[in-house]
Amino acid sequence: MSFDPAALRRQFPLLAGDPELHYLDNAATAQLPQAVLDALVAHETHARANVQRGSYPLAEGATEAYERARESVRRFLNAGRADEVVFTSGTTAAINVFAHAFGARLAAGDEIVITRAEHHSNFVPWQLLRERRGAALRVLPLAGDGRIDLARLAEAVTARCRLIAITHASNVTGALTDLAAVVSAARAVGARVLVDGAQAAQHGPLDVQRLGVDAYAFSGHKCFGPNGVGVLWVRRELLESLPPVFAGGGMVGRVSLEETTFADAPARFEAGTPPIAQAVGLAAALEWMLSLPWAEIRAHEERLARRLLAALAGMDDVAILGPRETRERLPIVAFNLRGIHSHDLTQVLGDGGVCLRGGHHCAQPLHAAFGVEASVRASFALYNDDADIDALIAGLAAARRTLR
Amino acid sequence: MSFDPAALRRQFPLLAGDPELHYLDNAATAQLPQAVLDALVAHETHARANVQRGSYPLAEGATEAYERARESVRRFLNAGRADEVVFTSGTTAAINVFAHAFGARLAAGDEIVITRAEHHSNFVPWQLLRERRGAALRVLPLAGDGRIDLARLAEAVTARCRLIAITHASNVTGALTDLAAVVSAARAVGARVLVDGAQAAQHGPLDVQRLGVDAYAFSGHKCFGPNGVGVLWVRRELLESLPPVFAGGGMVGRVSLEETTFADAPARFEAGTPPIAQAVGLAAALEWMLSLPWAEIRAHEERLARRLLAALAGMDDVAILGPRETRERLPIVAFNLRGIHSHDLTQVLGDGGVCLRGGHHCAQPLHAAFGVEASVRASFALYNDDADIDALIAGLAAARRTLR
Amino acid sequence: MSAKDLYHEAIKSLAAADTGHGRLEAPDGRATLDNPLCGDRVEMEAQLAQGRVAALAHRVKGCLLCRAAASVIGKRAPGASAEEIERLTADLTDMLERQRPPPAGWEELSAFAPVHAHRSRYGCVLLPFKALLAALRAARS
Amino acid sequence: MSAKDLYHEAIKSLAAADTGHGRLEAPDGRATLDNPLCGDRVEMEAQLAQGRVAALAHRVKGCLLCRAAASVIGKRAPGASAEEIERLTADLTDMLERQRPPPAGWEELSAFAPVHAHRSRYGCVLLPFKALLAALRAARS
Ligand SMILES: Cc1ncc(COP(=O)(O)O)c(C=O)c1O
Ligand SMILES: Cc1ncc(COP(=O)(O)O)c(C=O)c1O
Repeated sequence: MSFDPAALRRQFPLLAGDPELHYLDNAATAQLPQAVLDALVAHETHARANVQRGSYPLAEGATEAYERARESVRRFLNAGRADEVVFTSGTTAAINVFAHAFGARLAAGDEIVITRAEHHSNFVPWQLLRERRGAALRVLPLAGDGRIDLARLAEAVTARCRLIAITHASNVTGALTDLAAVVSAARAVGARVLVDGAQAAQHGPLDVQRLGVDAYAFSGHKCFGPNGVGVLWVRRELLESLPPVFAGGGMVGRVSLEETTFADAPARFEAGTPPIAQAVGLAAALEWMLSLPWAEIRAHEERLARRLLAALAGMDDVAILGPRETRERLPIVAFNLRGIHSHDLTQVLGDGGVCLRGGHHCAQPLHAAFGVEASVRASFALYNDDADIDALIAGLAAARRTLR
Repeated sequence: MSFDPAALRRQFPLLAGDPELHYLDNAATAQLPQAVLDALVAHETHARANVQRGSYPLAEGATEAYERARESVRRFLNAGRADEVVFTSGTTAAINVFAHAFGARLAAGDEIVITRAEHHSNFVPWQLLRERRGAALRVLPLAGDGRIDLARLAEAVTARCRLIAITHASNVTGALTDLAAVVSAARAVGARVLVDGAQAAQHGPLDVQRLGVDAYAFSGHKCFGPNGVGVLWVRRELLESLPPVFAGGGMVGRVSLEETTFADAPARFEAGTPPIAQAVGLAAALEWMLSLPWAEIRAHEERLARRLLAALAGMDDVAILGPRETRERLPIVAFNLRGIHSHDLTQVLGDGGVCLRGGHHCAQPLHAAFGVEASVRASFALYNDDADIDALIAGLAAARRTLR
Repeated sequence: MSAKDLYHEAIKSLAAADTGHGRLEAPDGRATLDNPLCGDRVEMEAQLAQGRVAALAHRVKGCLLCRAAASVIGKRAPGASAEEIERLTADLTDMLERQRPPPAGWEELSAFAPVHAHRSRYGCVLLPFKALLAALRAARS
Repeated sequence: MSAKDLYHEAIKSLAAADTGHGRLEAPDGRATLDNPLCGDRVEMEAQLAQGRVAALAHRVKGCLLCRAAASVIGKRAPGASAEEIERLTADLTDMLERQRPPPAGWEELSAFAPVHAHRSRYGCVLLPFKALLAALRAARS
């Protein structure tokens, strides 16, 4: 398959319907292709039923669709087994479930390593765990280039370390994490590695086996799927050992007044009616992604990032957060315009159809490390093109006029 | 508006597309009307963006749609304030969030009253809380008629009682709970009341203020809305006092390495990207429900339940679980056919297009009280009619032939 | 695939025969397994001699498929080794999932071929086999 | 409603004037408030005399709207009672949400009328007022 961003763009009804829209907020949420919308609508109009407990054909069909969705996730992650895939409502829920389940066996003094680059969703759950269980947090700082300072791993990962919870890529700087270094530091002390893949998943299929990590979390809505669904993948042997977090229908064995036994994973972690239609939609999104030519898409996304970085580097009132090169980064670029507040800037840009997010992007510790409160962020997906960058650059000029 | 079940049925694409389908598993999941599907598709094709942190028009629009959805829930529940409405992924998540938040302040020896009629989703979370906090559980038994024995309230609700967690209606017997009695027992000792409204919400708008309860949980998919969204409503003064459960983007104030402050409710309980499109779809479902003539619908549903109950009462190999009259019940009827296992029965019925659920319906303690493992359940919604009952009765005859 | 195909006479008579129903006086191992989806329960007891099933007995609260499967076990398992039961269970799973032929020597299991079309019922057929495996494990440890 | 309408000269000169910026030597009350959505922060200090604002000073890390609002406070709040500030904040909220006229005596606030079309920015305008209210509460207790 050969790759043409304009052809891809036409597959997205929201973008196709508004040629003047320059959607550059993909790190917050990606748009939804027609194929996924069709899968959602088809499910609701032909296959809607509750799963797992029905033996009439409609319910059997819904259950099979739901379990097939698990298999699509397995393929996307190249996980060893589909029963390592837990459906959640999103990355945040996935990380919190893991923090509660894994945390249940921690003792006071056990250590968890996180980093300053984390999204609040992979930061605050560990602070809450610290309060709940008395575990200690060690926070890897940023290096001079704005990447996580992995040179400090050896020092941060002590014999008491039980877990490293780290992002695959920063949702602000776009910097990718060298997970091989993280995994080997963890292995050296017998610790586990949980990866926040919320950003990485949008940019192509993954390989959790090759990465060698123990758990991986991502959201449907950021990789061209529906809202309200996400994935917690956990290596089977670890997943089997974890206790349930939320309880309810579908995750029990036998329930009596005195005591209750729990179902095997993944059911044990899917209390209540799961997001069935959303899982089916996510599967459609992932299958769609699996069909795309990722080498070409990555090259295209990288070219866009490089062009924007170069343009911004040529403006003397712009400060970029983090790395300025495209090596080992996602096409996410955060910056500030001197003397202009990020929300004023995104307001003016939005006026011209250029959709950028301003604020702290749920990464206050990272912003604090850069000495700022907030930034504006342009994040590219496979359907963006040079016209989007043109519009952004024109928008910056307009903002300078309007806001100064 | 005058009420015609056939006209309503035509509004549901799955039912309209298959005239031979007799969908009687509404207690597990209700079907989705075209209006809700349209709202979902419109949102994804014209308004998809992340909420709360964006100031470009698309994001502002998505945020407003999401907050308007909160207002629709408020209207449906007749709650005092929209900011008492927390969006969750479903009833089960809502109850678990409440159990964690409310449970955080319980001390060993504090008591929680639940009942034998609860769905596992309002039973097992309290068992887990018992383990976590050392709280004691008191379980109201069933009375001779299969309803919750509220005559035992006085005995079960002691001065140590902090919470009564009780279902508005059994998902097996259909019996409605006299919440006024529950609320007054709770008030007498200063305890709170959480109601599991998963079943009740399908049968018309509610009035939490008149009910006088403190918290109410329900699911979108059971009241003609999407999967993957639910509601936890909590009286403002109580909600404000509760600590967060899951942490992440959108629910914090200021995050630093040392300490983190939390946003006000409801944001405090909505960590991560919420189910935006699903909340919008749920709002469409609830607005659709609010437009319907409920007195007529209730009379219709009651007539169907009465007819089925009468037909079953005339079969000498049938045992009905719980009350046999339609007073204070939802149109849900669970029963067993002597010598025939519920799953064999639903399999044969399903073959004839009659969709019934077999099994324990996530209510093992209730089934145990009736001395059975499982049952089959017919549950009616507003689009069902006599043809569905005819097909069910014919299916029972066919099952007797096939299975004996 | 209709329910009539599922509930043919062979299945019904296997279930009715209930071969192996009961209790052992002195089992070497026992196991009780639940199907969490429906509350079904299989209790299985076994005696081992030289690594082979010398005697077994089961009590099943379950559907026709589950009872029929237990009945096949009651008829065929005595004399089999634990390894044979393990292989057999894998073969049966393959038969259900991938329409493979029934395991050799256990021809009665071909009665379950139509279950292939009903994934939600695989567990009903497999539960007695899993209970037997668990009982044998218990007997050996 | 375009961003040009939002960022008209009146708003920009209010923000540039930054009236009231600074610190007090001996404030009776102080408060620091954050906007959780963007990390903006307003620090407000106040002195009270006979229930009225005798002096105030603020430091704002925030957007143009937030800084302009703080500047209006710096100009108009001295002399007002805590009750007046409370009523005023409610009136301002009404102006934003329901396009009501600006509160009497605080005509500068009409500069914020175009914010009505941008719900996500209401918080930017209101933050300094909420900080002032919090500082006054602190001063009285
Ligand atoms: C009474 C009752 N409570 C709770 C639930 C759980 O709802 P959900 O599965 O949507 O979380 C259900 C339905 O399954 C129910 O019927
Ligand atoms: C790096 C990272 N982690 C976690 C999240 C949280 O994802 P969600 O909001 O979908 O739960 C996000 C996005 O918001 C993110 O960018």
